[in-house]
Amino acid sequence: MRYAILLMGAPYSDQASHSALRFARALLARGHRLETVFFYHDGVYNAARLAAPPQDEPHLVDGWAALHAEHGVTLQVCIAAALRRGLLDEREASRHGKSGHSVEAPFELTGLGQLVDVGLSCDRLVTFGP
Amino acid sequence: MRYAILLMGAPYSDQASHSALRFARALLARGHRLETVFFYHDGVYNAARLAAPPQDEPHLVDGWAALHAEHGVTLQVCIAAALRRGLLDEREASRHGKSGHSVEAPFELTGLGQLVDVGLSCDRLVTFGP
Amino acid sequence: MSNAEMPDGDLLVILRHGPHGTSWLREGLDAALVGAAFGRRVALLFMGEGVLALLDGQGAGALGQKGTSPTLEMLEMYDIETLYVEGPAMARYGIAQQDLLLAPVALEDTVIAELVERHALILTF
Amino acid sequence: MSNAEMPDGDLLVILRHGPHGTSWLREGLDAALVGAAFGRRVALLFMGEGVLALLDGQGAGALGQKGTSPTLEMLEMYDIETLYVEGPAMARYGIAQQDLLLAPVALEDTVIAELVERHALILTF
Amino acid sequence: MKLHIVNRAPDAGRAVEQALSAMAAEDRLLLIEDGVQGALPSLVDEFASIEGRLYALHEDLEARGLMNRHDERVEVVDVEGFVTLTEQAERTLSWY
Amino acid sequence: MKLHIVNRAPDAGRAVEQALSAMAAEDRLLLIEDGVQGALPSLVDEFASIEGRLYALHEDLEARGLMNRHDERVEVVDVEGFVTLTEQAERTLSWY
Repeated sequence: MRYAILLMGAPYSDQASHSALRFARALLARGHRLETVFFYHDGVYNAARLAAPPQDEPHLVDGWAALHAEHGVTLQVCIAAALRRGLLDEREASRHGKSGHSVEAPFELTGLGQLVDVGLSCDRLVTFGP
Repeated sequence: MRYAILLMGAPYSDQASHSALRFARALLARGHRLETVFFYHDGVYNAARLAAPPQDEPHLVDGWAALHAEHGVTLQVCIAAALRRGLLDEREASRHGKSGHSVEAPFELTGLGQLVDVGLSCDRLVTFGP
Repeated sequence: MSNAEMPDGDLLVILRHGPHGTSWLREGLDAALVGAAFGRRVALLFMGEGVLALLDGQGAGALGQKGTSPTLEMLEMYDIETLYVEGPAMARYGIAQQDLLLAPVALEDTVIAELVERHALILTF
Repeated sequence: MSNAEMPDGDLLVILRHGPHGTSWLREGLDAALVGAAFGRRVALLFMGEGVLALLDGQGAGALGQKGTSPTLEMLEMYDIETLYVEGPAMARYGIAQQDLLLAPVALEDTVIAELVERHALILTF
Repeated sequence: MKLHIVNRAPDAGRAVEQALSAMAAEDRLLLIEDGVQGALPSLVDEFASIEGRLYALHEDLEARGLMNRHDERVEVVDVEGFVTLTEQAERTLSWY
Repeated sequence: MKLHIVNRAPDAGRAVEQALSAMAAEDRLLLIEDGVQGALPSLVDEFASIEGRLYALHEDLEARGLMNRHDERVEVVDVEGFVTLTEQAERTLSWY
């Protein structure tokens, strides 16, 4: 089956990101395809490239990137939710006249329309709220 | 009187940051002194230097910086809560081998001990939770 | 309301938060507007605390934060005209139909399950 | 428990969340440990859902997230020995004293206000 | 006297119950943000035990269209009044 | 058949009530994260109307020390079982 995940919780603040990542691993192990993880609301904070959690805690940002590298899962971040919260890739940073960036590949900033599309085109959308 | 504020809500996700900033302005207008705003839990996201909210919405990061510039309020961000969440100043970024930074002056990364100190030394500590 | 009166649709957005206190209501409405702009048939259900989103007389926040009332007024322009509100929640908050913006259809709990059944995608905010 | 038995202290940390689901419990405990490390007299009150923090037999999260049990075991080392738990919350969750780590004193609602009164700084998590 | 501040909606958790259980006889309670929903006549009975010591923030009532819908037993204060309440209280506690 | 997922503690809001009110006769409910607190015998009566269709996630019970304290009317599934539940349901709804 083709799955998508909607994640709306901040990493390290509540368990949603852990649950979503574990669920993603389990559905892939079961032979399903995970098309997209869509990050919305505080879920966009999962794309913070500078995250530096203690070494004895899971590194969630890297966890998502590994999912992309190993299984081609697209990591789509709602651009409107991200800009407000200070999560900009190089293109948006330059467009807003700021130096530096806080989001990088494989995370991609994208419109909310992608969420509706992916939700309607995949067989299953599973939401992890905060 | 000498006040301190503890802020634990993310900007743009809930009203806590708006409430805290408005309360800060009101107590200063009344002639009190605001020593410190301490950012903990998701409140640390208020220090995200790249925040780019829509132009018709209040810019909270700039709002805090203005409070510092006009009234000398120190803006202290819990370092442990911030590192996990990808909020690093230049020093921490270099210490963690990362290029770029997401926090800058007047926000300062500091230990949680400061919260207890300021809470016990000021006349009033007012907490704004998410 | 009987089954026959409830149209099938693509997207049902369930709004469970009031205005101003959190960004849930705004972000849920944004999802609905985007869905409609992309040509999907969208319905809204205001549930629990979400019924307060419909109260007339709302304003901007004290620091000038935009509220969600202006967005509600845009729903019709986006062809989002299928609006439901949870009846028991109206009673809980002491709100009557004449207190509400727009003209949502009040539903009992038992009908909400049917409404959910009739949409391909449900997003809860 | 009478007034005379409750010592005055510098910092009362009120913990109202269970383990694992959110970071509130860990962040509240961190504040308590830091206060104690700086020489403050610290007391903890486990309130509401927070009583679940004290349950024995907890483990790590499924992705290897650290729980808070190891932190609780460090409290004594930091000289945090004044532990209270909300009695009515224990009843609500069906928890008895023998289910609990450490040995917190169970308080009734009416005594919580007195406890609050006797501390210079109160932080709620 | 202490000031308790509740910013959560009555239906969003146990903040109100916990605040009430920690209040001493002379303490005051201020509703802000979504907490002002508690000032609605249909919900205000929850605060019967602290009548005369219940406040709600004007700006937050107004933004939500609740300014003329709140129960008359709730004293409405603006943000300056909020500051005054914190001056008068030795300490504040926030329940969220 | 739909799968409803609740991750909030019973005392953290109205997620449980809202999920129950949106459930059709054959729908299932899975408790995850702090939602598994609802599997405690003292709280499980809230779910009486869906007996036989109530699940809780093993990993989340275990991390909280609830694995041998949950009510026997709750069916415990691990994360693979969670995936299976989503396969069997046409759609999932999350209440948080």
